Amino acid sequence: MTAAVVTKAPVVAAPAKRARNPYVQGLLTPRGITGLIVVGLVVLLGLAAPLLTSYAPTFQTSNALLQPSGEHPLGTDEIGRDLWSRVLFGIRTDLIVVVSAVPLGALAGCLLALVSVASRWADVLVQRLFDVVLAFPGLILGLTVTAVLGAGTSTVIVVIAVVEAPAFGRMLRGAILSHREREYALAARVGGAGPARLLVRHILPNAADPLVVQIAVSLSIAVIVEGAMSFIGIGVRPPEPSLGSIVSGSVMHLQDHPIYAIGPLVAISAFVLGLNLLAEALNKGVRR
Amino acid sequence: MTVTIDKPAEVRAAIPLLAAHDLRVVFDSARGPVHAVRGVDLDLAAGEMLGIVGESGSGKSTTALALARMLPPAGRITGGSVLLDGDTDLVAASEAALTGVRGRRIGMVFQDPMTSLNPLLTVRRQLDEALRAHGFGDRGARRARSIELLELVGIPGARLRGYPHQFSGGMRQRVMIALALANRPDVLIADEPTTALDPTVQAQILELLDTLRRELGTAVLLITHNMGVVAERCDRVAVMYGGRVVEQGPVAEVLSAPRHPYTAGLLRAVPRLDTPAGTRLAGIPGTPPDLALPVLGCAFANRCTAAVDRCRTEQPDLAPVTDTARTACWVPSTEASAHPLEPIVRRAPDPTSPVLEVSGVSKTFRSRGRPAVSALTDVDLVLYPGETLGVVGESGSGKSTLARAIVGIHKPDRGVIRVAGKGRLAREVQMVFQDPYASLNPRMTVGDIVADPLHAQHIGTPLERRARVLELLERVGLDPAVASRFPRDFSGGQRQRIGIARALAPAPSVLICDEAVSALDVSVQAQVVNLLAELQADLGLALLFIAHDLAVVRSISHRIVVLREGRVVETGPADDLVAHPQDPYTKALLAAVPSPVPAAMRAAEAA
Amino acid sequence: MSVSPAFADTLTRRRLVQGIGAGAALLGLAGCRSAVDQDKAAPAGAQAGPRRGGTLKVATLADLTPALLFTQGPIFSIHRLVFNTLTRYAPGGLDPQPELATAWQIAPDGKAITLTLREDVTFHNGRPFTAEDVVFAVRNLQNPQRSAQLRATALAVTGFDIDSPHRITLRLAHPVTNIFDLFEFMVISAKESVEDAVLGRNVVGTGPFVWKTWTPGTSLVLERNPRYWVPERPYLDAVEIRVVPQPDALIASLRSGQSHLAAGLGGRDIAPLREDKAFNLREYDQGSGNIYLGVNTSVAPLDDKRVRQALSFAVNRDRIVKQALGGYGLASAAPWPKTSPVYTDADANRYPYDPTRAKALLAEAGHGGGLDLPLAFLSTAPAVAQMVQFDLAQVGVKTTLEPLDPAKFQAQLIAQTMPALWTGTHGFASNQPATLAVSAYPFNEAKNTSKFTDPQYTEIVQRAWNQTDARSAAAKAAYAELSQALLDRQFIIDLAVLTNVQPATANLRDVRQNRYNATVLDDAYLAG
Amino acid sequence: MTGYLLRRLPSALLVLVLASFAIFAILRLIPGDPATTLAGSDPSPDTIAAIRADLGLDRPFLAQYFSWIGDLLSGDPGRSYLIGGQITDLIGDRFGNTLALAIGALVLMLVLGPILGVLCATARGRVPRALLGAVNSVSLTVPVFVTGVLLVLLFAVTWRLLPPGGHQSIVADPVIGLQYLVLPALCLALPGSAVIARYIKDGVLQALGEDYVRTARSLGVSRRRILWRHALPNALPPVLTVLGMQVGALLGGAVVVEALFAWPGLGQLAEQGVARRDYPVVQALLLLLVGVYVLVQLLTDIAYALLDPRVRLG
Repeated sequence: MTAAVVTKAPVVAAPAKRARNPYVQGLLTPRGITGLIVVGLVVLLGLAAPLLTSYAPTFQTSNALLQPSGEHPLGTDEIGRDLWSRVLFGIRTDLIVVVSAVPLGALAGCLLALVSVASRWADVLVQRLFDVVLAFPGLILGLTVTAVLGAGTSTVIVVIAVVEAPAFGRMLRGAILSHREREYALAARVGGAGPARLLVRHILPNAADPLVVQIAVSLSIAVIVEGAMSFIGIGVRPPEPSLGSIVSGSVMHLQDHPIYAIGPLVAISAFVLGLNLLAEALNKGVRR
Repeated sequence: MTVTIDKPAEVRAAIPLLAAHDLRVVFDSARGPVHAVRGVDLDLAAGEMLGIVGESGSGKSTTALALARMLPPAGRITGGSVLLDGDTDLVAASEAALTGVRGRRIGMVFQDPMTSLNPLLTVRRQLDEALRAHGFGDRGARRARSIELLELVGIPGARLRGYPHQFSGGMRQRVMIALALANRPDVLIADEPTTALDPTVQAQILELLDTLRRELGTAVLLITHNMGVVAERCDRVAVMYGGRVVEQGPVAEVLSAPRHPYTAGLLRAVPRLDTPAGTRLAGIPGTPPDLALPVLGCAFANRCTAAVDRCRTEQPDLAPVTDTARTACWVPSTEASAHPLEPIVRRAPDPTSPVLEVSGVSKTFRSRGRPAVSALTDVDLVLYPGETLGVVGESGSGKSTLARAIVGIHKPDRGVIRVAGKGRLAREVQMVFQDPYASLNPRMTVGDIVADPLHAQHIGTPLERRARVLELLERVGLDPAVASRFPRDFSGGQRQRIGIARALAPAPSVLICDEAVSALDVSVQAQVVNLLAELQADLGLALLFIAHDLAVVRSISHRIVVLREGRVVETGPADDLVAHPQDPYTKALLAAVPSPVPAAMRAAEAA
Repeated sequence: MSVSPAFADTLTRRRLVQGIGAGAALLGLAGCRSAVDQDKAAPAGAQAGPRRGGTLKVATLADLTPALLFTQGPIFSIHRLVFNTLTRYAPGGLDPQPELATAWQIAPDGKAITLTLREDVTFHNGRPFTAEDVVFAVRNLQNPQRSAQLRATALAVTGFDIDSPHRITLRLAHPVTNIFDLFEFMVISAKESVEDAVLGRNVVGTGPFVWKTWTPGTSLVLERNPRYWVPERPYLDAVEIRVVPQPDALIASLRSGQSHLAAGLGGRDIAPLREDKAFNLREYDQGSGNIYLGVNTSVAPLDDKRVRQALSFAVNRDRIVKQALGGYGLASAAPWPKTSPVYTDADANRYPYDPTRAKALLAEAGHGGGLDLPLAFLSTAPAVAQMVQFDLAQVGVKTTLEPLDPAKFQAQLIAQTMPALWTGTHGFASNQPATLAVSAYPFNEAKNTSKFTDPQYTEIVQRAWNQTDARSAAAKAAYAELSQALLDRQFIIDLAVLTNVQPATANLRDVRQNRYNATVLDDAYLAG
Repeated sequence: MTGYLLRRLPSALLVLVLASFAIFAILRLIPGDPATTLAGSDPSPDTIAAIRADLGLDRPFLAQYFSWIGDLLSGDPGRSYLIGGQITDLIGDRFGNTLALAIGALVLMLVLGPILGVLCATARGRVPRALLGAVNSVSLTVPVFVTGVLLVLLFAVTWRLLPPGGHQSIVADPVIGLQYLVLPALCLALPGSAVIARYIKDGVLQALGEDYVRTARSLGVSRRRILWRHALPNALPPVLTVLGMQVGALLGGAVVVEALFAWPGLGQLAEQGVARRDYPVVQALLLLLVGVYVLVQLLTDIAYALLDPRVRLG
C-alpha cells in the first residue's frame, strides 16, 4: 500500500539551488570581473572626459608634438592639440558609435532572421544577402559605403551595422531553427500555441542567449571597425577625435615622436580586450 | 589489508583477479564535492561474471571507471585500493603502468556504441591502434589479428575498412567488444553495454559476451540497471545504492531472497513480462540521496519502510548474512520477499465509438541528398474512451512518428486521423514527451508551463487558470507551491509529472505518452506509470502508451499494437498478445526480454 | 578549464625554453642578409666629378596615371626623362633656353612665333624628330581628353607654317605672354605611340631615358637612351621608380638604401631625415604648389569682400607652415613663389595674422555676432582644414568640416558646387603669372569654383596674358595689377607656397627640376 | 560528394549574381565619376563631358550593367580608366601581392594557432595557463592596426631588425622579400592564430572528454597518441570552418595592413579605385573578392568532407 501513498502525497521539489541569472553568474567570474572593471574604467573615462581635462579636444596650442608634461599628460599632436583630452573624447566618440551601431545591426539582423524563418523563399534570398555582405571584407565595404554617403559618424554607424547584421541574423536563425525542433517547443505546439506565441513566448527567450554574447563580441568588433575606418581615413569627421583617427595621426610620427601613439593604443586595446573578456564571461555563464 | 572473499563454489582461485577495497571517489562540482563512491568493496575472480546493479546516481559506473582509474577530469579517487592479481595496486600505480594494464589486462566496453568509437578512423585503424598500443606484432600480424577479432565478434572481416558510422548500433558494440578483447585481457569491464540498444540486439550482445567469457575465460564485470540481465547472465551480483554496495552475493540467492530493503523494493518495482495487465507497479517512495550533502547513517533510511533510529545515525557495513551473501543493513529481512500483485482500479473502456481513429496513415521523410525514409506505412488503429492502447516496437519502428502525426506535429502524406469530440484537436489530444529535461521550457516557471496550453487556447480567465494549475499540480502529486519554481529544480520523475500536468491542462480526451517513462529509473518509472493509470481511471482518459519495454506496456495497457518498420504487425488484448504472440516479430521481441527472475527460481515458479 | 590528469605536465619549463629558442631562430633570418641594411655599405673612396653608370632608384608615393600623361603629374613626373621640351627655363628665372628648339623669333605683333629645331634628334623608335611632331604636340594638348592644364594657351595656337622639316611657325590668335610656359610644359612625343602611351603600354619620346617596363602600381623601369642627342649623357644606366604608398615606408626605403630619391613627401614627413647627414634634402626654388582657402562668393555673406578679407586676416599662415608643412613652405597671401617675377614681400605679407583686425572687419560688414559656415576639404589632407577651422573660430566664424574624397572633391570643384569655404591646393603660380589666371581653374576669370565674376578682373587677366613680350614693362605692370586684384578680391585666399623638397641620398648629384616639377636627370650621377 | 557540391552551386551562383548587381549599383551611387578624376587637377567642364562620352558613362544604367556582364562572360573585364593597363594584369599583380601576404599570414596562422591551441589545451599549472590565455586574448582582440604599429615600433624603429614597410618580390629575392613579408604577415596572422588556437583548444578539450578518447585510454593507448591521433583530428573540422571565415577576415585585415605597411595589394587597389571612381577596376575587384569568398566556402566544404568520413561517405 506504500506505493499508493506515494503517488498521492505531494512531492516537494529539491531545495532550490540559487537560481541566478546565467549572465550574472558568468560576469561574476574572475574573467567577467576583470572585463567589467576594464570596460567600466574606459567607459567612465569617456563619460567623464570634460571633467578630467582642461583642454577642449579641438583646442590647438601653438606647440605641436610636445613630450608629455604636467600640462599635457600625453603630449600634443601634430597641430598642437592636447592628446590626453583627445584620447578621452575619442573614447566618447567610440562609445557613441558602437552603442548606436551594434543595436542597429543586431536589430536589422534579427528582423531579417525572423523574415528568413517565416518563409523558405525569403530564407534563400536573405541568406544569400548575408553571403554577399560577408563576402566583402568589412573595410572595403566601408570604403564603398563611405564613398556613397560621405565620411562621418553616421556612415561609420551604418557600416558597422551592416557588417554586424549577418552575424546576428545567422545566429538567431540557427537558434530558432534548432529550438523549434526541441521537445519543449513541440510540447508548446501540441498545447495549441500558434506560430507567434511559439516564437515570442517559447523560442525567443531561449534563443536569445547567444545573441547577448554576440552583442558583447560585436561591441568589440565595432570598436575595431571604427578604429580601422578612421585609421585609413574614412572614419568620423575631423576635428572630432576618435581612437582610430588618433592612432592614424600617430603613425606619421612613429619614428620621430613615438609617444604620440601610446595613449590611443592603450585605450583602444583595453576597450576591445575588456569587451572580449565580458563576451567570454557571458558565454561561459550561458553555456553553464 | 585482508579482503574477505565470497567465492562461488565453482571458482576456486585463492586470490581474486581484481579486488577493490574501500574505494572512494569524489567529483568536483559547482555545488562542491560530490561523494559519488563512498567505500566500495568488490572482488572479481577469474572467469566469473559479476553484475553490479543500481539506479542512476548509485555510483556503479563511477566504480567501474575508478577500477581502471579512468575517471573524467573532475573525478578523483580519494581512498581505498584496487588490487590486480592481489599485488598491483592500481590506485597507486604510475600512469605508465596503468597504460600497460589498460587494454592488456583490463578491457572495457562502454554504454554508447555511437560515441565510443572514433568517427574519423576506420575500424581497422582502431583495432590496429589497440594492438599496437601493446606491441602486438608487425602491421601484417596486426591486420590478420584484426580480421580474426572481427570474425570473433561476428562481423565479416571484409568490413574492416568501414567507418563506425557505417555500422548499426549493435555492430558497433561488437566492434567495441573486439577492441576490448584485442589483447586478450583477463578482466572485461562492461559498463551498461546494452542499455542503448533494442531488446533483440541487447540479447545478441549479451549472448556474445557470455560466449566469449566461456571460450576465452575472461572475467566480466557487468554494470547494468536491468535486473533481468543480471538474472540471466551473472554468477554473482552487487547491488549499489548511494555510492555503496548494499548487498552482494550469488544471483540466485540475492534475487530470490533479497535481504536489503532496497534490493527488495527494486525487485518489486521492476515490471515483469509475466505480470498480467492491470497490475499496479510498486515504486519506491522518495528520491535517492544527494551525494553532495553529507550522508548520515544508511543512505536508504529515509525511503525505507523498515528503518529504525539506528539507520539514520550509523552507517551499516557490508556484513555476511549467509555463507555466500552479504548485506549492509541494520535490519535485514530474513525471509524471501513475496511478490504481491496488486491490481489497478480501472474502468472498462467504452467500445461504442472510438475517440481516436487512425486509418491508412503513411508518412515518408525526405531530406536533400539522402534516400527517403518511410516512417509509417498504412497504419490503422482505433482508441476508445477510457482505453489504454500500448504501442511497442524497436527504434525506427515509427512509434514516435505516429505519436507526432496524431498531435499534428507531422502532417501525414496519406490517410486520416480523426478525433471525436467537439473542441479543437489541441484540446482533445495532448502529449507527454520522452525527455523530462528537454520537454520543459527552461525559461518558464512550472506554473507558466502548466498554464501554457490554457493561455495558448484562451481557456478561462487568469484567475481560473491559476486555480487550475494548482489543482493539476496537486493532481500529479506535486506541492502546488512549486508553481513559481523553474524546471531545473526538479528531478526527472518530478519533471515528468509537470509534463503530465501540462498535458492535462486543457482537459483532453486522449493522452499520448511517447516513451514517457523510458528515461526514468525503475523505482520512479513505477510511480509515474501508476500515476498515469490512476489519472486514466479518474478522468476516463484514452491513453496511447508508447514504449519499447513490453513489460511496462503490458502492465498498463488494455490492448497492444506492435509496430515494425512503420507497419502494424500485430494487435490484440494485452495479456493475449504477450501470452500467445502470433507474429514472429512479436515472438522475437518477447523472447528477447530478460526476466528479473533467476532461471532456477523461474523453474520453481513454473512448477 | 580542467584538463584530464592523463595530459599533465605537457608544458614544462624545458619546452617553454625550446619554444623561445625557435622564435629566436625565426628572427635569425634577419641575421644573414637584412633588408634594413641592404646596400648601405657603399664602396668607400668618393671620387670627384661625374661618374658613369649605376641605376637611380626612386621611391614615390603614387604611381603614374597614363591617362594623365600629358598633364602636370602631382608626384614624380617622367616628362623630362622620357621626353624633351622645345625650350627650357634657365634655373632661377624665366629665361628660355634652347632644347629641341635651338632658336625662336616672335613676330612684332606677337601673333606668331618661329622656331628652329634641332636636326640630330631621333625618337626612341628611331624616327627622326621634325616640325610635324611639334604640330602634333600642340594639337595633342588641345584635345580635351588629354586634360592638359595649359590647354587654354595651346588653343591660342591657331595655325602652323612648316618652312622646312626643322623650321616651323606657330600662328597665334593673340599675343601670348606665357608661350614659353607652354613650351616648358609641352612634351614632344612620337605621335604614332600616343594612343599606346595613354594606356601605359609604351611611351616614346626623345628624352635621355627609354620606357622599358611598367608594372602598374608597383614599378616603372627606364633605361639609358644610348642615342641621346646630348653627347655623353645621361650618366645613369637606368632609372627604377618604385611605388611606396606610405610616407614612413618611403623614408625607410631611403634609409635602408633601397632608393636614392624619395618623391611626394610633405615637409612634415621628412622631419626625421633633417638631422641625418647621409641625406640631402633637395629644395627647388620654384615651389611645388600652393595651399589655399577657397571662398564661394555666391554664398552670403561671402559676397562681401570685407568678410573675405577678414577671413584672410584671421588665418595664422605662419603656424600652418610650421605645423602642417613642417616648416617647408612660405607663408604668403599671394600665390607667387619667390622666384616669380611678380613676387614682393609686401604682397606676401598683405594679410598678416591679425584676429583683431579680422573681427573689426567682420563687425564692419555687420557680422560681429559671428558666422556659421561649412568648410569642405580633401579627406586625405585634414590638417590644414582643421587649423583653418580653429583660427576662424577664434574670430567668431564657426565652421563645420565636410570631408570629401578626392573624386568628389574634384567633381564639386569643377561643377562649382563647393560649399561656402574649402581648402585645397593649386599649381601654376611658378611661371608667368598669366598662366595662373588662364590655366589654374580656381583663378579662371570666366568660370571658377568661387563663382567669382568681375569685369575688371577679366580685363586685367586678358591684359596680362595678351602682352607680346613677357619681359616688357607693360607686361610687368599688368602682372602687378593682377597680383593686386587677387589680393584685394580674396576669392581665393592663398595661405602658403609649398617648398619643393625632395630627400635624396648624399651621393646623388646634379638632379634638377623644370618649372613644372618634372625631374631632370640629364646631368645626374651617383657619386662613388 | 560530387552531388553534395553540385547542390551548393545554385546558391553560389545566386550570391555572385546578387553581388555583381549590388557592386555595380553601389558604384553608380557614389557621387562623382571617373571622368572628373581623368580630367586632371585643373580641368574645364567640357573636358569632363568629352571624357564621359568617351567612356560610355552617358549610357543608361542597365545598358552599362549588361555590357559589363557580357564582357565579363566573354572573359574580358576591360581596362582601367585611370591606373592604366588591362584589368586582368592589374588585379592579377595586386592579387598576387595580397595572396603572398595572405599565404604568409595563413602559414603563420597554421603554425602559431595549433601550437598555441595545443599548448593551451594541455598546459598544467596556473601560471603557464594564465600566461597562454593572456597571449591568446591579446592576440585575438588587439586590432591589427595597433599590433602593426607596435610591431613597427619594436622591430623597425627600436631594434631595426626588419623594414617598417614596403614590398619586394619574394620570387625575385626570397631572403629580402621574406623580410618585408614577416611583419605584415605576422600582424595579419595574429588574430586568426588566436581564433584557431581557441577553437583547437576547445576542440581538443572537448574531444579529450569524448567517449572515444575514453575508449582509447581504456585500450592503453599512450596519451601522446591520444592527443595527436584522436583528439586533434576530431578538433579539426570546426577549425576548418573557422579557417574558411578567417580567409575572409584575412582579406579584410589586409586592407589595413597594406595601408600600414605600404604593401601594394588589393586593399590599396580598392582604396585607389574607389577614390578615383575607376569603375572597371573596383567592379572586377569586388566581384573577385566575392568569388574568392564563394570559392573558399566551397573549398571548406570539400576539406570538411575529406576530413570527416561521415560527410564524405554520407
